[in-house]
Amino acid sequence: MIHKNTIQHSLYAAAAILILALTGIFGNFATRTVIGESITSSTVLLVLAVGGVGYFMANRAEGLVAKVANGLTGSLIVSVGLALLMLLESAVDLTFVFVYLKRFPLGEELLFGQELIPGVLLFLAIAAVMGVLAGVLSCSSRRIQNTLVMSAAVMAATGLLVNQVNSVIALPDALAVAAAFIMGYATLFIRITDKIVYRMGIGFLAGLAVGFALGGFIAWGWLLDPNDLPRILSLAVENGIFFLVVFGTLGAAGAIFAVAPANSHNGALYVPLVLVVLGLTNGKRSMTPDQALIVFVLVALVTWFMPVLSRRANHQYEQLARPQQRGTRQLSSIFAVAVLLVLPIFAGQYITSVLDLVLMYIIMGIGLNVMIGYAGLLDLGYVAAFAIGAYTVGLLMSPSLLTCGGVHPNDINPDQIQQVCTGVMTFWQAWPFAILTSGMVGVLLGIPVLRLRGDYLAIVTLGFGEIIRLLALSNDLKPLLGAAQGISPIPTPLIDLRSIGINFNESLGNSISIYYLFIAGVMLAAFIVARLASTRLGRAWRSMRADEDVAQAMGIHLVRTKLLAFGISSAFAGMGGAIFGSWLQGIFPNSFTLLVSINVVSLIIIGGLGSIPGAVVGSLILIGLPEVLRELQDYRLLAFGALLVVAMLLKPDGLLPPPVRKLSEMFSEHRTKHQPEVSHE
Amino acid sequence: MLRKIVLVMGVFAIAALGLSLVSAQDTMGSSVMVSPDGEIVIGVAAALSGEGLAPLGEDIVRGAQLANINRPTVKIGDVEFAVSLDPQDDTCAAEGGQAVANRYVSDERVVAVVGPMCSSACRAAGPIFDAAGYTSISPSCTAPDLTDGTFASFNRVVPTDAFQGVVDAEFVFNTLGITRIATIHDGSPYGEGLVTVMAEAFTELGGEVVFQDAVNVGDTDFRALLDRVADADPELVFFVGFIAEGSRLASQRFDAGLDEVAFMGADGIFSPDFISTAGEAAEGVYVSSPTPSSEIYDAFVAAYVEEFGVEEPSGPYHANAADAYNVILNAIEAVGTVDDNGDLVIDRAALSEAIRATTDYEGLIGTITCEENGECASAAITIYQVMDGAFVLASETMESE
Amino acid sequence: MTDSQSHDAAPQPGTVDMITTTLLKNTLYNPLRLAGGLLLFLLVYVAVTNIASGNYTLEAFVRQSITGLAQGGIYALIALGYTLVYGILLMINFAHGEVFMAGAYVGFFAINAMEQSGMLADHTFLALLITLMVGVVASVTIALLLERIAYRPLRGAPRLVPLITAIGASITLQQLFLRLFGPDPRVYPRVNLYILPGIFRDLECAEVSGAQVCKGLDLIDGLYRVDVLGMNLRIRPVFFLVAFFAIVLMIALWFFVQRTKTGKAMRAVAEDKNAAALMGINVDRVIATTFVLGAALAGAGAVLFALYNQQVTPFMGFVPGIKAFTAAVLGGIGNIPGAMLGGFFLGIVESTGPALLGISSQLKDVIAFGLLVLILIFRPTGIFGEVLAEKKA
Amino acid sequence: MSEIILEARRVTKRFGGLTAVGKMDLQVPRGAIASLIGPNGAGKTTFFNCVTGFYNPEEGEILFEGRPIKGLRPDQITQRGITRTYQNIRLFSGLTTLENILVGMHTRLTANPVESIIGTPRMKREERAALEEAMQLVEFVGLSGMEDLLAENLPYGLQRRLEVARALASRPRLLLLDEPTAGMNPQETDAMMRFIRRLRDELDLTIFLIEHDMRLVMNVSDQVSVMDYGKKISEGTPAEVQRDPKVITAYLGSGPEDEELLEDSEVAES
Repeated sequence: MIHKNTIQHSLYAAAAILILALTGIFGNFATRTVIGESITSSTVLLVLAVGGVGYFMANRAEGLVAKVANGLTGSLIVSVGLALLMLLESAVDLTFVFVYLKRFPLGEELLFGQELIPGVLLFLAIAAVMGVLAGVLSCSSRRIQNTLVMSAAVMAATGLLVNQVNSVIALPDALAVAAAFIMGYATLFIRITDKIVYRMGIGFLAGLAVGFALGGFIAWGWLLDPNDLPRILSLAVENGIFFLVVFGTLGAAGAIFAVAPANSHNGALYVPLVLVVLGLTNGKRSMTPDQALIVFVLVALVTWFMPVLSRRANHQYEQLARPQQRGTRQLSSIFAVAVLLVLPIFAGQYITSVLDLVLMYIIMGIGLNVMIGYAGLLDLGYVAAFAIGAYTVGLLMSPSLLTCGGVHPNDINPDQIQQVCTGVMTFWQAWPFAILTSGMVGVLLGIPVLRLRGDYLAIVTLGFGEIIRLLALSNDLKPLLGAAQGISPIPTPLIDLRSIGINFNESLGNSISIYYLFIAGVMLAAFIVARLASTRLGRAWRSMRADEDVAQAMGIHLVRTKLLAFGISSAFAGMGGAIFGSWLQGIFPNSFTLLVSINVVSLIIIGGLGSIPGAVVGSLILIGLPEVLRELQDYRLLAFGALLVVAMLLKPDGLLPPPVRKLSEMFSEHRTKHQPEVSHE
Repeated sequence: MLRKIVLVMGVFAIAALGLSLVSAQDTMGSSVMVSPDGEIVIGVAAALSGEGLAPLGEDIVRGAQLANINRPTVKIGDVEFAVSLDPQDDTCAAEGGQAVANRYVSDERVVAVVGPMCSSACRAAGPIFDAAGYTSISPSCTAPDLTDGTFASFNRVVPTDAFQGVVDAEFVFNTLGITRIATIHDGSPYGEGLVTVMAEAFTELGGEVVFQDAVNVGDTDFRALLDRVADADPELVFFVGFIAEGSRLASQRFDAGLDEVAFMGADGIFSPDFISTAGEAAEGVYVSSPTPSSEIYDAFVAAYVEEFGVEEPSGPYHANAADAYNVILNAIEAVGTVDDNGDLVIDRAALSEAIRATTDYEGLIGTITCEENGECASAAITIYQVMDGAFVLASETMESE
Repeated sequence: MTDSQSHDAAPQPGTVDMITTTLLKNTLYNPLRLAGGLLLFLLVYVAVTNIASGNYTLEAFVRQSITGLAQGGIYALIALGYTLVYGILLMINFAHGEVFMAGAYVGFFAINAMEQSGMLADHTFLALLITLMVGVVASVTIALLLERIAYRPLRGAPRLVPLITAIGASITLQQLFLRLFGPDPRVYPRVNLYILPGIFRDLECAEVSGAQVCKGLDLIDGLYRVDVLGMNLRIRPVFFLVAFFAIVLMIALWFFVQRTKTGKAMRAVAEDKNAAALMGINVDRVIATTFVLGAALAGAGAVLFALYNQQVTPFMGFVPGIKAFTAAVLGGIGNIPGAMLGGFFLGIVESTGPALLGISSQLKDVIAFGLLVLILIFRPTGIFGEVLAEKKA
Repeated sequence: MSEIILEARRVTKRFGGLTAVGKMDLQVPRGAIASLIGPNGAGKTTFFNCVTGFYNPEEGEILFEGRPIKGLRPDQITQRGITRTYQNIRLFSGLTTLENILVGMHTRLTANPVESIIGTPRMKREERAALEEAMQLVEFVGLSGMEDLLAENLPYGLQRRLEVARALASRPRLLLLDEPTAGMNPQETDAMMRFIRRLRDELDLTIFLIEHDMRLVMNVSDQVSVMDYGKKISEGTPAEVQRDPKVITAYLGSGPEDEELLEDSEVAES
């Protein structure tokens, strides 16, 4: 009845959990409440450990009884392990070895305030119940399981993040936005036409209706105090037209996504859900039980109906004519871009600064993809080019040996700095130099390692990364690079359009405004790399990665092709580094450690080598997640390492491997589209 | 193609319009409101991870926590408002300082910040706090140029390196009567900065710096470097950095034959961890630190030991952190008003001014009087020497002028 | 068989001549090599001027070389593990530095317990041996777990995938040890192990109840001033012990791989896993053995390292791990004597380089990596790494 | 016969002390199907490698269309008009059928990276034309319907055809085929035989091939050269060669024991 591996695997799991328990993880998270006052992070952890193992074990058996038995076995083995540890802890002083147990004794958390023996028994009983529940849960249909697990997970995650993600959107705003979107979505039942433009129009009208209604209610004072409106709804009072346009657009978006391919449809549907959840928890330091319940129910509803809706949307999409399909795809990506553009206004400085970091790593990921994903050259010293970009901008934008005609700025009378340091550039002048310098240094570093392959290349590039950092840090180059003090301050980029007659003079001085620079950088990088990858040079890179000798025999100039990969890839790192430097308003050599290179390599491999969406996803997971999960404190890096291992074990090709290029389809599509035009010419 | 361009342009136009409208409206809250059942939140930014750094950061957080325990409320008139802390990890690096600052300024409830811990983090956090109208008091950012007027939000209750370096140089030259020294730093902005000041001051006094070099953080074998030091034949080795490298240097110097040469460090290694790690090699090592020796300070340490169940504070900045906390609370009491609803209103600009107007506050580190540029540490540098496994006074506390 | 036809060819130049001319030709006509050669020449020139001007003495060189020897021995011991695993799996076991760290950490708890119980003082040699064994066992356990969990399931995956799991495993292990045992360094006790009182008659002498008793050479903690050839040296016997240990283990390993049945199986697996499996070799077992061997060397090295450096931290493995990998590549990865030589070379260059060139010690890694690049320009597969690397690259 | 397209003069290639190809003389007339046969380890593939620039022979001269090509890099030689296939199929894994062929056109395309990024009309025209031609090649070699399959997922026989298509994509004037029928059954071999003839006749190519299948060699070749121990031992029409006693000894007489070693090292080096 009990699966043959259950006991063995439960023992493995128990061992892993015990090791984690020895790090004091349960006590460490005990003070962080997730829901109300009683459910803390460590409760969640316990449920994950005991119930999760039970669920996992139950899933491999068939039939209720067997599932319950397996679940019970799994949960009990884990909990007995923990119980034994508690007994051991009370008998022997383990704190010399396991220092964190001193501060966070295991028993304090897991005994539920009872004495040792009754507490352990209670603990085991609870574990048994969890095991049985896990068995029962795994007996239900897939859909129920998905819904329950997803809802519980989102609920817990919300509870954890409530304190981090704050003041994003007020509840009335969130509800209004969701309503407009859903109204637009609901227009899919009006079957007048398949033409995407008309669909959009209908959706726009639906959204407009919502806007009108809301505006009316507000104007008559039925809904909210007109003097104390949240950000979006206050537009109704301040700028009615714009308010209506916003709501109409939301409705149009709803109409488009109602017939979009499954992936974008699902993604779009989660947006209003997330907004409402954020609205619910807005301004709270922790989540109350009622809020938790609402979140649970909302997520459950969406998850439950998602498969049906998504199937219908996909079906509708497939029914469309080719040009209409393309239109839908383009429109949905345009809406996505629009969301990206307004995101920082709501997300606030902190989330935006996390996004900035993510975007920076996306730029670098896309760049490094050229090296590793396309050309197959393993580069572990990508940080070198990043640092060069940052330093170039730093040197060119502030008084330095370079910009002051070889005189050290400290030797110049502060009043005369302006006259002497005539070389000081604006960001927009220095940026191209930074990109160019990084690219050129990339080529230069590439030359000596042209003949190296595989891991020899890896260690040499790693060495280059370290060399650049150490040179920047060294006292010997202090007059130029500032040694440990780095270069600061560096001015922020300034957009001054007054010279061309537009009254716009904005300094990109904070995380929100620099976000747009990063977005532009990502788009530029993605555009360039996508173009290159799908044409002659990209094919040359990829063939070189597959088989260098044959690629050469097919007429590919290896030296030129490799150096181009080095140069282009480094240029992107330089581009990111340049923005980084002026974002931080200073450059410190200690920013350029090996960990940067490792992060970039990891994120593109986790995302899927050679895939631009992969770089985005990889960066969100590896850079964004740990940054937001500051709640994990010191466990962040541990989780990061474990994530790398687990992700690779489960998905060796990455989360979003690049799709196979269907060139013949593109070709035939193109032919049908352009045939008449050609004859016309 | 044209249609595509028009569409894209349209979306951008809408987004831009929305942006300008919404952002125009989105002015930073210039004051904080706290309801009677709410809390005044004070951020504490310090390094909570990293080899050799975490103990120092933890020490800062504990200092603030203890101060919070001693003084858990702010009293405005006869209304009391609770104060809570929000500790965050600034990783002792510019990126960390930036992230933490962004974190605090996007949380309107945070009234002021104790920290960040390291000068690079302070430098990165400065512009962000400035823009948001926040104010911060660092217990440990010692880089001299932080108070050169660049940052309106930056204050500190710790003597600058410019002072510590001079005191160290004077101690070595005058008190110890040493004329030849070698300096080593750990490549951190703090280490490099303090060493530079100290070396300059020492040369001015008439001493000679016979050897200057640096170590890489994370390296384990410094014997070759120490061998070069020995060849230069100094009378004292002056190291600025943190515990890990400091204790390795202190231990390995004997292998290089520097037995007779004195070893001196700064506040980065002023921690019992240094003594326990370096063991016998720590004996006789001089350490300069902003930590004073006074009765109220000793009482504070006793409470600290009691509260956190440790043998000794894990770093030198607990007192500075506690003072920073109290200076902030004093300022809140000075400028906070209770409005008709019974809510506490704190005007950020007024708070910032009130902090810089602090005069003659008797803190743990001495009498605190803030200057226009945010320099609040009237405090003093004390030089200790390790004797029989403990820090003992090696000189009178030197007050700044 | 072709000799008979070569009578009409130009007369063959002498071998030595040929080598020098090809070398010259190869260098002069290759701009890269020319640049590399010039740089190398510049380095030598700077070094020579430094020596000539008296800034750098032979005495300093010898002193620094001795510490470099110990550091190099540690690098060599770790590098052997890298090389073994690379030779067989063609993967960079990035977590090998953490395997090293684990040995030192667990060894600490053993030696600490023995110090508490007084065993360290009473039976020093035995206690050290036990510590060494414990360290080795810990490293081996970690390495086996690594292989089983993180590497074996990915054996058929693209080569970058195990590299990422290795990086992940490295971070995980480092952080796990940090969370388990705390961030504060653990400090090995100072150990006095006296040997050969007969030979070293005038060392460590003390009056014991009126009689002069000499304990001999203190192998671990001893520090002696010695005058050799007019040079005033400070000698720590432990440095030589480490170097000696590394050489002995390397030779043992070499014999193991060359002579024993398991060693032959290892070489067979390195050549071709599938063919080896067809020949009845248990590939999994052979690979596990490889990990065990590499980890054992690292564990032994770690305990030695900790005995003379005292401090053990969760981060101690990372930098030596990278250096050791550099050493392995320098020597020609996959090559056992190469790893050894690379380790010693790197250790000595690191400790003598900065002073020799008169630059900051911060730049010692720059010298190390710079030399790596220079050497790879002339020998793209490392010093000894021809056969295997060309075939696998 | 007509003009000589490929000429090797006293080509010698040594590996250490081993002479893999020794003073090889050979001429391939334009428009011919020439075969190079010989026992395993005779140095045939090494000779191919010398012609295509993988190896730089120590001595001798190789002329293509009267111009020396010895010492050129493989890509330069491809540019001159020689391409090849491989004994153990070496397609670009991870690339589709069409992409493999497009890589073959690399030398004939001219768009530089900047043009690619900007997407100039010229570059787009060029890419479109290349794709069109690739589709035609796909059709020519009989891979229709498999354009978007990854090369490594094609069946074995079709992989060989794709390899030929990739080689043809550079519009070579001389095509070197290294054991085009290795691992094929008789039906497939026959198809390949017809295919090779078609290549010559329809595309106006010169074909130079290494082959072990005597039936194929004797059927399609205009000229057969026989190698043994790195040297040419016989040459002529299929009928002449079949009668040459040296050839018979080479094939029947047992070679020295290091024969296999030689073959191994060839595989390893290539």
